[in-house]
Amino acid sequence: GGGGTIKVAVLAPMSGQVSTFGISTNNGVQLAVEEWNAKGGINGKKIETVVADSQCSADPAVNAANKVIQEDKVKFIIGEVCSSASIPVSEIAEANQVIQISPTSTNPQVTLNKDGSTKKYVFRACFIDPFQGTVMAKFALDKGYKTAFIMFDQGNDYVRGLAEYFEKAFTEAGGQVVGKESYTKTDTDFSAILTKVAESKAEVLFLPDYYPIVNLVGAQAKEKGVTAVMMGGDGWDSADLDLKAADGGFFSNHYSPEDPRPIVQSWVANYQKKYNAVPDALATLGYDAANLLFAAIEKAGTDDTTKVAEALASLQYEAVSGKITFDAQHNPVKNAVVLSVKDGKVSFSASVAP
Amino acid sequence: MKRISRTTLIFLGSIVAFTLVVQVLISLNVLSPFWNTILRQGAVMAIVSLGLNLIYGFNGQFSLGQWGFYAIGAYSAADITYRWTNDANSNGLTVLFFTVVLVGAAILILYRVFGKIRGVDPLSAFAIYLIAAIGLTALAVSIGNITAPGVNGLLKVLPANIANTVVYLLAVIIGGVLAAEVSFLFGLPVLTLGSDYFGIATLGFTIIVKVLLDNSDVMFGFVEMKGARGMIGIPKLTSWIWVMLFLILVLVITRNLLHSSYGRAIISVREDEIAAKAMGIDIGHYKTLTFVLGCLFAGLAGGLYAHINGFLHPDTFNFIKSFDPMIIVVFGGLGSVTGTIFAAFAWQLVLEGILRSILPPGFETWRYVVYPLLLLVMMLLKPNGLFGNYEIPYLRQVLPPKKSTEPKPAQTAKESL
Amino acid sequence: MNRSEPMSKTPSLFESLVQQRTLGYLLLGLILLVAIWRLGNALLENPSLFLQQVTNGLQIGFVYALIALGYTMVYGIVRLINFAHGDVFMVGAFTSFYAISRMQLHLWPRVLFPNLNPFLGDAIGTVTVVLLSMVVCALLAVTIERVAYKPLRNAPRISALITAIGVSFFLEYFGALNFVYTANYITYRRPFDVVTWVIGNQGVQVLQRGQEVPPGAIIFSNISFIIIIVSIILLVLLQYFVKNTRTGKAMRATAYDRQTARLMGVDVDATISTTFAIGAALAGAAGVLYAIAYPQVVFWMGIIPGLKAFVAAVLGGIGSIPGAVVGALILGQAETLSAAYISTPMRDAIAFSILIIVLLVRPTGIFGEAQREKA
Amino acid sequence: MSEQTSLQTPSTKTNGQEILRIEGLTKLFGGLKAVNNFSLSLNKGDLNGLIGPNGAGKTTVFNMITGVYVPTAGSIRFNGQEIAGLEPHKINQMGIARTFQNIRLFSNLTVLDNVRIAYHPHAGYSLTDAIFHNARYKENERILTERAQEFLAVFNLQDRQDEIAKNLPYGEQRRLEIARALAAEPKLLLLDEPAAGMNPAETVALMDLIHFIRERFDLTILLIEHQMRVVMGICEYITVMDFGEVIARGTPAEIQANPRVVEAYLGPGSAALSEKFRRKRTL
Amino acid sequence: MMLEVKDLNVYYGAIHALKGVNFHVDKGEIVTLIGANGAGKSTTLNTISGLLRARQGSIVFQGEDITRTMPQDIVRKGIVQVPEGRKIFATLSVMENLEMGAYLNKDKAQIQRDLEMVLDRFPRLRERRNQYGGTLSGGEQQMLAIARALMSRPTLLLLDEPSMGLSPILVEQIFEIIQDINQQGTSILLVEQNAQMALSIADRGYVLETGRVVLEGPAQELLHNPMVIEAYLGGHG
Ligand SMILES: Nc1ncnc2c1ncn2[C@@H]1O[C@H](COP(=O)(O)OP(=O)(O)OP(=O)(O)O)[C@@H](O)[C@H]1O
Ligand SMILES: Nc1ncnc2c1ncn2[C@@H]1O[C@H](COP(=O)(O)OP(=O)(O)OP(=O)(O)O)[C@@H](O)[C@H]1O
Ligand SMILES: CC(C)C[C@H](N)C(=O)O
Ligand SMILES: [Mg+2]
Ligand SMILES: [Mg+2]
Repeated sequence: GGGGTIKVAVLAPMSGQVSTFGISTNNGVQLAVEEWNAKGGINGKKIETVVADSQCSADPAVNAANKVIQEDKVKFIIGEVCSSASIPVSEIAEANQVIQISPTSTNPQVTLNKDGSTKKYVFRACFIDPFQGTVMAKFALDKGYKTAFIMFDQGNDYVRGLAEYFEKAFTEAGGQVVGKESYTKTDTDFSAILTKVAESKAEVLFLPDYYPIVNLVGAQAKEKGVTAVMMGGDGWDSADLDLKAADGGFFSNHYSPEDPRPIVQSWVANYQKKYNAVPDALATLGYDAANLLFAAIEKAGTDDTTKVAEALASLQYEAVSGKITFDAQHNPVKNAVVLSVKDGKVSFSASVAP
Repeated sequence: MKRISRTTLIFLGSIVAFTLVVQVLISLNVLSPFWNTILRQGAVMAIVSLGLNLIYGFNGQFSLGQWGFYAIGAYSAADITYRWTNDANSNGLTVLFFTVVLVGAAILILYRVFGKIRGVDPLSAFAIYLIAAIGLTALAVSIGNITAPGVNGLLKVLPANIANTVVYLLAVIIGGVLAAEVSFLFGLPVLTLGSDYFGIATLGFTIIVKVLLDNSDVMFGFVEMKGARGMIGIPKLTSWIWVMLFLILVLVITRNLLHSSYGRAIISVREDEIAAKAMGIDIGHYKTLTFVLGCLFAGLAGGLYAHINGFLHPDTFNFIKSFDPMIIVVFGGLGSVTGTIFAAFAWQLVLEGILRSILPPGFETWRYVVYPLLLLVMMLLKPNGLFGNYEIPYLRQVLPPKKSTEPKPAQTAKESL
Repeated sequence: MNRSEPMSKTPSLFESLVQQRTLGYLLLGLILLVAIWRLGNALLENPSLFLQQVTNGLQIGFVYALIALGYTMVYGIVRLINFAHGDVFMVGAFTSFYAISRMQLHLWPRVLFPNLNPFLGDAIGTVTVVLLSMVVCALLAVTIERVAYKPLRNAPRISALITAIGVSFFLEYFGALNFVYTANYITYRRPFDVVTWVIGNQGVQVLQRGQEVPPGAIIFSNISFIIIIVSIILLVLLQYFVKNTRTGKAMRATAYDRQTARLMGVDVDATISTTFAIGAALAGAAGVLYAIAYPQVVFWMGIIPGLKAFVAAVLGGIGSIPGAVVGALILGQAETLSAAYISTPMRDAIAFSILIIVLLVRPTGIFGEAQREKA
Repeated sequence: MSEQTSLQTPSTKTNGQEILRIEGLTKLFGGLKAVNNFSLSLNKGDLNGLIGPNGAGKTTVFNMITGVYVPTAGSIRFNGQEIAGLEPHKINQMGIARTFQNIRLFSNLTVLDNVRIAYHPHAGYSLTDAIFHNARYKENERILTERAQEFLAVFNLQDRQDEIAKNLPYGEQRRLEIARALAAEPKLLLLDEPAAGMNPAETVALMDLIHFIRERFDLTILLIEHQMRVVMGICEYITVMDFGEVIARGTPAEIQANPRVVEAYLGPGSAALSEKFRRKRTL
Repeated sequence: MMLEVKDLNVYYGAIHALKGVNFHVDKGEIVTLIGANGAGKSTTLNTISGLLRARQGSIVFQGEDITRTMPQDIVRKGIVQVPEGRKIFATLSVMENLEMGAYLNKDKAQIQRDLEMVLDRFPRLRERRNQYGGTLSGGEQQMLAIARALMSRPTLLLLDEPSMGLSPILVEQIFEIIQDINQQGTSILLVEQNAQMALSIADRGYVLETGRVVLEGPAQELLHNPMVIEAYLGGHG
């Protein structure tokens, strides 16, 4: 070691549909970078970041990944945020032996090869959707809801996967899925589907999409006479979630800022000082992912990606979102929380262990 | 007596030289993979746009369907090579091969038969073609699946990279032919529509193809295409040399066709349909011919494109992008082959290359602010495109010398006229 | 269509089959039959649900109608498919977004006349916002027309089309810049609260929060009501304008032959600008109504409604005003019903298949006039 | 109905072989009977005229003969074969060519290409030959071009072959249109107001030209014209239409003397065209 | 003097179509411009009516310079053109075409009277009043074109080849109508290929050749001018 820099790429949706995801994630990463650089960098090397706007979708993410690898000669990628972008990026990372650690991509496919084996160079800092889906299914049943209607975007790996896992867990635990409808990401008029939801008299409307769709659907649902409780996943977590439209809903998430653990509270305080906002899960996991990566590089003592990958796989790390160890599929084993939206506020509702 | 003319030699010589020089630069890593990709995509764009220039520039049919056929070529070729490289299975190849052959044969035979009947209604003919095509496709699927293991074995005998190349080339060609056959079926009834309506129907086609691709996994069982999530894992086999070979092939075909009586017939349809009909030109036939040929080019280009990035996404085939070849053709000059090729490369280099690399990060959006302004200025300054209808000598129709020997007086009418 | 065949040898069955249109119509008829069967079943199974879906379709259909009119009018007069029209619609939505969220313009009646009936106050406030958007869009469209299209009046038609595509890109991506309205999805604040009425056997009553809709009842919101009423008023005004005013006649004359219209004393440039302005104003109104109904705005939001409206205009016969409305209503139903009873992800494919089928049967759209050209 | 004069043309040509026979031809546009029960017969080598007031249906008859319109009823036999309802290109290939009332050239193409396009059905090589530019292509392309140049020479346009058609002066455009029609190697030529827009000098030259091509190419010609100088000057036999129906047939002399024709078409002034114009008559 | 055209130069891009044309029309006159195809007759009329812009020269109408006036204002001042090739609004009915002629007139009652007047003059148009303009025959369209121009109550009527493609009887009738219109006080500038007819009803005439006036004089004189006879009257037949 000694001297030089370590270049790390951040692939995140800095603009477009889910820009708060990218901005929060990047904020988290930058805070971690500052802290490490303040400490003198990793093994004496300063960290430098390249931020690319990969827009939460496959095409730009692939372009961005190719660009940072080919042009910027980056060996470490933090990102993408969204599973549907992380999956194609992971192919490129794996083929180029570049380490990719996604902060929040929860779809199982991200770290898996087609044959089910684990991608050597790909990791994530979050739990996965089979867990998240089960959490929400149990939560719904615990609240006494027996019937659910599922709406999902079949073109989004995350949404589609989470819907599937929820359905499986919900029906296995005795619930009944009374309707399932898919839509596409550019849809704005959901009246036809919502009319069906109202007609189905489902108690839960499970909508595991990102916040813009939740805002739209929520605003139209009332108008169409939907009385079901809306539920979803970590895609809801955004400062731009329309609290009026999502009122009465619940969603699973990676952490709650109300968590009294000191590591959480000091993180929230630090973040607030710098960015003047309460960190959401994306910022937190961006921070965690960066820390995981840097710790592994430090542990490996080199920026050789094969070594770093090995170091990561065996790393134990106390992160803000929980204590992290990777399982065989490079997925951390962590708790989930359920948050509720009520009267213009998002608040902690429950915590669920795997 | 095979004598190749001087202009042909100069032209082919320089294009081959260009190809080789670029190849050397690539091999020496002077041209980074980034620019290599842009050049290859430029060549692909040139092929798509040449096809469109035939259809729109020379035959006058305002088609926005080029992108849909491009998508068909891309996905079908990708499916063949994907199955071969990922699953070591050639059933994609065999099924599509037999589909293309059987449907193609049926189209040719039926076309002959219909040609003999007076006053065939295009819509009714379409119904018959469609039934035949569906039946034969079903047949091809079973033949293909039966023969696949045999073909697998055959291909395994070859060294891996040769087998891959063979499958790749067949895939590209089959993709092209498939696009051409679909364009025949679609074009048959739709080409009877008036110009703008034809444009709109073809735009509809592009959108329908995109929606079908969005649903390819859920509705149609092509799990490997992954629908709206994007197809990954396609082998990246399209090299600079391959695209250029295809481009040269397409170019020579276009040029030779245009410089023949058939080419003039095609152009006469653009000029005045009623007059063309009255001069004995079967305008329906030439519209179909041109449309199918143009779409064949689009399909070939699609197959080439699929193997550049190894990644296909239905959003690439979004209708908004279907204007790109139209913009290129107009930008280069309608009815100028030279212009189209130049414009395709220039467009790709500027929009994807230069604008991307000169804009600082965070300013990506500016690309699409600058680009339309360039387009606007360009259209205001040169409404007929960069090249108008100029052609370089090889592509220009070299007229035979005027027979300006003094006209035989007995055969000429009054001089006063 | 079918060619009469006086005095030729009797054709074989196959020959006469392909000479007639019947076989083709049979194919199309089959498709239609499947659709009717499907919808008929749905209607019989649950009539109120079906009716509810029809009202959903009506709402979006009227929005499309307002946009479609701009396409149809502009196409009629300058033969230009004005691809930037959808983006003008977007600007309309954004204008109202700023007016409502930033300037609270919709509250002016309440502020100035605190004693005013709140319902009336909201109505006047909303209308003000709609009018503002209409004016902004009209000005924008006239500017676009003057800068980008007018210089190309005598250039090949395709040049203007390419320019239109350029203008469309520009409006979108300029809007996407961070100092304009960013590339983000922005939640839109409705200028009034949603009120939903239940229309059932107990008459009409307001639906309370959390209350279930009684079976067999239909619900109807103030949003649908406003969209439908505003659209119908604007459509009637427009139809009157084009048919009965001098400017309307000047538009039709200019549409056919600009030079000759000039010889009649028509100010062609002004007429064309007026046409653009009216079309854009309608799109602006549509933009506001659309944003109220689907409360989110983003820079590319005009693309898809623009495309749909364009399809509607063609479906109805581009150039025809009643055609645009009928086409839009058909498209609205096609979309909603296919989302409701066939498949949501496939609905665009279905809408476009309908378009192509209609064109095959009526090559110039439902109300389109065949080209009258003599050989 | 009109007094159906005998259908048979008392042809001045001797062989008297019938080339075109139209019977009961009718065309409806919506409710309008543009052509009603029209009949006509042409013998090989005839040079006949079709005249009648504006809107009588003359152009419509041409459009039906050439397949641009499908007749509502009636039969058109060309060399004994029924052609009513055939596609225009097939009719052209059978040997009927025409010019248009408003010139319809391929206006952005060269003069030579205009003629070569009309020659296309006789190109003599296949699409494959074209794509490979093989020997057969080269040979036939040369022949085709030479033929086209010959046609141009006949019309004294050989020096204009590289010019873009729309840049030609009006008179030359009219001639080019006839040259193009002839390149299809027709047996029957239909001319729709060939002298329209020509001045008297040009008109006279045109009349000579029509005579000349009839002999040279062994043509049968039917022409529509409003300039009596032309019609009376070169047509051997004339059919007069009004309101879609035949109102008279006969030689130019007979037609000029026919009161019905004078009333409907020629007008009382026709007898002395240059006579001082009389004022004040109501329409 | 009603209309005076001085040193008119008009270009189409690089093509110099009018090269210093001079002529005038007096009140109540019929003046004819004759000349071969492409001589520049239509160009002259289109420049007067404002459709084309002169690069040099001036056009003065009733003492007012209208060289740079917009077409609609020229119509308002009373110059109305019947364009070459009729230019009927094909997608408008016969009645609507006529109403377009009265576009600048806002007096409904007067429009109604004018309508009756022109329909009386052209009974054929009355028969076809609801037919689309585009489906009329050539002669019917010519009548409609003149009728439409009359609807705007011109003081100076510009006629571009009104006899083109018309049957002999119609040619006669059209020329009668022209004379008639003239007698009711409208000055007329008539462009014709049919020099014979044109000169026989005109007061004065000008001969245009390749963008220049090469000959002018009283109509009767021109009718007997050997050069005119040779070139434009078919060597007298
Ligand atoms: N496509 C059409 N649709 C409707 N009516 C038509 C059409 N074509 C022609 N007509 C009508 O048919 C009648 C005959 O027209 P046609 O053009 O044959 O006349 P014509 O004898 O050639 O007259 P002209 O000498 O003026 O050219 C006219 O009344 C015309 O209005
Ligand atoms: N739009 C145009 N673009 C270029 N050149 C033109 C245009 N219109 C006319 N010209 C040219 O201008 C000259 C005068 O044309 P113009 O139409 O005035 O002739 P004209 O005397 O009316 O002839 P005609 O008897 O054929 O109507 C011709 O050489 C013509 O080719
Ligand atoms: C930010 C998160 C909502 C991303 C989501 N978990 C995904 O996998 O796509
Ligand atoms: Mg005619
Ligand atoms: Mg003229």
